[in-house]
Amino acid sequence: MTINLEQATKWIDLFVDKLEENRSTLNELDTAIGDGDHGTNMDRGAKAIKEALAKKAPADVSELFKTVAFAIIQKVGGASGPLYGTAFLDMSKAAKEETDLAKLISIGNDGIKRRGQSDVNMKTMIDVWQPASEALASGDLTAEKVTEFLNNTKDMVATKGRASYLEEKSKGHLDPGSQSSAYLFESLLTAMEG
Amino acid sequence: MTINLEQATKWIDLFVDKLEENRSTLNELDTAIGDGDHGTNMDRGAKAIKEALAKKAPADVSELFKTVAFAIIQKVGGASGPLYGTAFLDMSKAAKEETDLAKLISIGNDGIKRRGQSDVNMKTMIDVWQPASEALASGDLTAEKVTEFLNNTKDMVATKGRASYLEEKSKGHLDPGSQSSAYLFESLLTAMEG
Amino acid sequence: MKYGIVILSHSPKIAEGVKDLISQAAPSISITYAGGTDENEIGSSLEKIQTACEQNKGEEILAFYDLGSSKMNLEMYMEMTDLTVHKYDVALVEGAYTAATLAEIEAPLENIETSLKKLLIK
Amino acid sequence: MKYGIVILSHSPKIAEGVKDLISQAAPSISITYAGGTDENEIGSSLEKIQTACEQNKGEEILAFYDLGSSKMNLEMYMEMTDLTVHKYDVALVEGAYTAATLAEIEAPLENIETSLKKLLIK
Ligand SMILES: Nc1ncnc2c1ncn2[C@@H]1O[C@H](COP(=O)(O)OP(=O)(O)O)[C@@H](O)[C@H]1O
Ligand SMILES: Nc1ncnc2c1ncn2[C@@H]1O[C@H](COP(=O)(O)OP(=O)(O)O)[C@@H](O)[C@H]1O
Ligand SMILES: [Mg+2]
Ligand SMILES: [Mg+2]
Ligand SMILES: [Mg+2]
Ligand SMILES: [Mg+2]
Repeated sequence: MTINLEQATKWIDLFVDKLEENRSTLNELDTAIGDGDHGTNMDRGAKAIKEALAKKAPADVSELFKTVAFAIIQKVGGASGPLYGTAFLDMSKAAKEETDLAKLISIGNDGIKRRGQSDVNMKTMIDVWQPASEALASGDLTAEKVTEFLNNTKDMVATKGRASYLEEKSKGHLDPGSQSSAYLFESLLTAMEG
Repeated sequence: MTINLEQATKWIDLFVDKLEENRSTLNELDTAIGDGDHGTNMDRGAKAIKEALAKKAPADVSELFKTVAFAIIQKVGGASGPLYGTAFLDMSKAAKEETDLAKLISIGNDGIKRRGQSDVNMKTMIDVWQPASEALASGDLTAEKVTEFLNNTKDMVATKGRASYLEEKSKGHLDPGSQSSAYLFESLLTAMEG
Repeated sequence: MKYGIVILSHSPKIAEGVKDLISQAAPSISITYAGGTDENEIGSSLEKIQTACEQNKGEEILAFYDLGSSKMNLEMYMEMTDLTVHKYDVALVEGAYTAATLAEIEAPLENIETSLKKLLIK
Repeated sequence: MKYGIVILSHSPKIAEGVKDLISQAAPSISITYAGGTDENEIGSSLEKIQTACEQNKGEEILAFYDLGSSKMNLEMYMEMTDLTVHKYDVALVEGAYTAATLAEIEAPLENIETSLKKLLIK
């Protein structure tokens, strides 16, 4: 499955809306096992993306991703800034040649892993990105699966990010970055549907 | 040799004068291997001692040492504060029963070692206090010896205090706290002479 | 509250900044600080340490410091006070953050200290 | 000047305070800092990191940070810049103090790094 500018634009628009709507949910999740700002951070990013896209409509998918990356990098202010930022920057570079959605997401996932020096099972957004990327590759990503990936983070013990300071006690809570990533993939599914 | 209130008062007066006179010398020594404030710190202590003694004349040696200790502890602001402060506080406690000068100095020296978790050969004031205390015990402390103890710190490698960050490079400089301690013992010798 | 946190730094700004930083992860923990000399210059002040410990609302205090003279003043204070003060020879910012995070979820002292052991550098 | 020092902290006050503290021991070293978000809240800012590195007068930069996201932003910057930036996974305050003290006496990088190894905690 390939992604075009229209789909990608819709994807980002939906994601931005979800971030704005769920600001307090994300903050609450981050209060339990972090510093309580993931919603505020992503909301700041969302507003910056909107503003940047309103200023200049991107000519192609690569440019769109670059605009998203820069807005996030500049405005988010938390760990999720360089993480989502690197994902979109790497996807932007790849999108110059590549249009396959699963490949692009996989490249974004690799970017997060590089930036965060992290991998699956560390109770981070990787635990949504990586299985979502794999499901996209095999053509069977669904909203239910995204929710499942997200819910899997609940029983994990964090070994990266702020939640890792809590060690065993990080169990029993959803990872906030996985929740925002779930919004990202839910938005993607909706955008690709039609 | 015992010390009485008159001698002890003279000792402290002379020490305070020397600290005020040599403020910039001490700062310069501390600039080479520390943060450049040992003169300023001790000068602040000196002024606080003067003020406290002017406010209330101590009734005995123990009270005098306590006044000195509190002034130093409250006003010095650097490592030398708790170090000299502990020395004088411990000497104050001991002076309630003890009048032997060598014993008192030895108790002060132990106080510095406890507070600084330090010992001889670490390029600290201990390298003046300890040999001075020993020489007092054997009755042969002289101004020349004090200078010798001080000069011995020059070739030492610091393993305590800020100078220890310089490791090998701390060699070739006098230890500032040993210089102020040299003033202390020179003042003591003068006070005990007459 | 079982544990309160006291931050000691030679710099008033560092002390206050550490409080700001760790408060985010531990909004319900009592965090007090002593930064700089009485004149708010770089240095340390026994009086400020005393005030910070006395004003802290924790039943026991977990204390973090930057350099040697803060440590010595803290130890001097510990010899003088009846309060229970635990002193940690760990990285100031990182140690205080770790302890605050764990104290916030009411982790037992044993767990807090196990985590702090990895940050021992002094 | 061979080495300059850059301090990255989530807190603007910590960043500035570390500069104050280490400047005393290293008055001739260029020390710049990036503290907090663009709005000076707790967080980190790639733009501030960039400015701090660009304004630093050292030929090479020794960089110190507090928590994960400062590190990630720093690494992101390192991928983008032509400047030589050395990043140290050590205690922020104590590491920066150690490096500043040694840089002040023009110690070679090898010596500075040997001393910093003892402060590795990240
Ligand atoms: N090293 C890492 N690798 C991957 N993801 C990470 C890493 N560190 C943090 N995260 C993700 O970032 C989220 C937190 O983001 P946010 O709250 O905005 O940043 P901060 O922790 O700086 O306040 C976490 O829930 C987690 O999903
Ligand atoms: N652990 C220690 N034990 C004994 N003496 C010490 C110790 N640390 C520092 N000193 C002494 O203190 C002196 C420095 O005092 P000062 O400059 O006033 O304090 P600071 O180092 O906090 O600026 C050193 O020259 C040394 O003699
Ligand atoms: Mg957060
Ligand atoms: Mg944050
Ligand atoms: Mg000094
Ligand atoms: Mg000092």
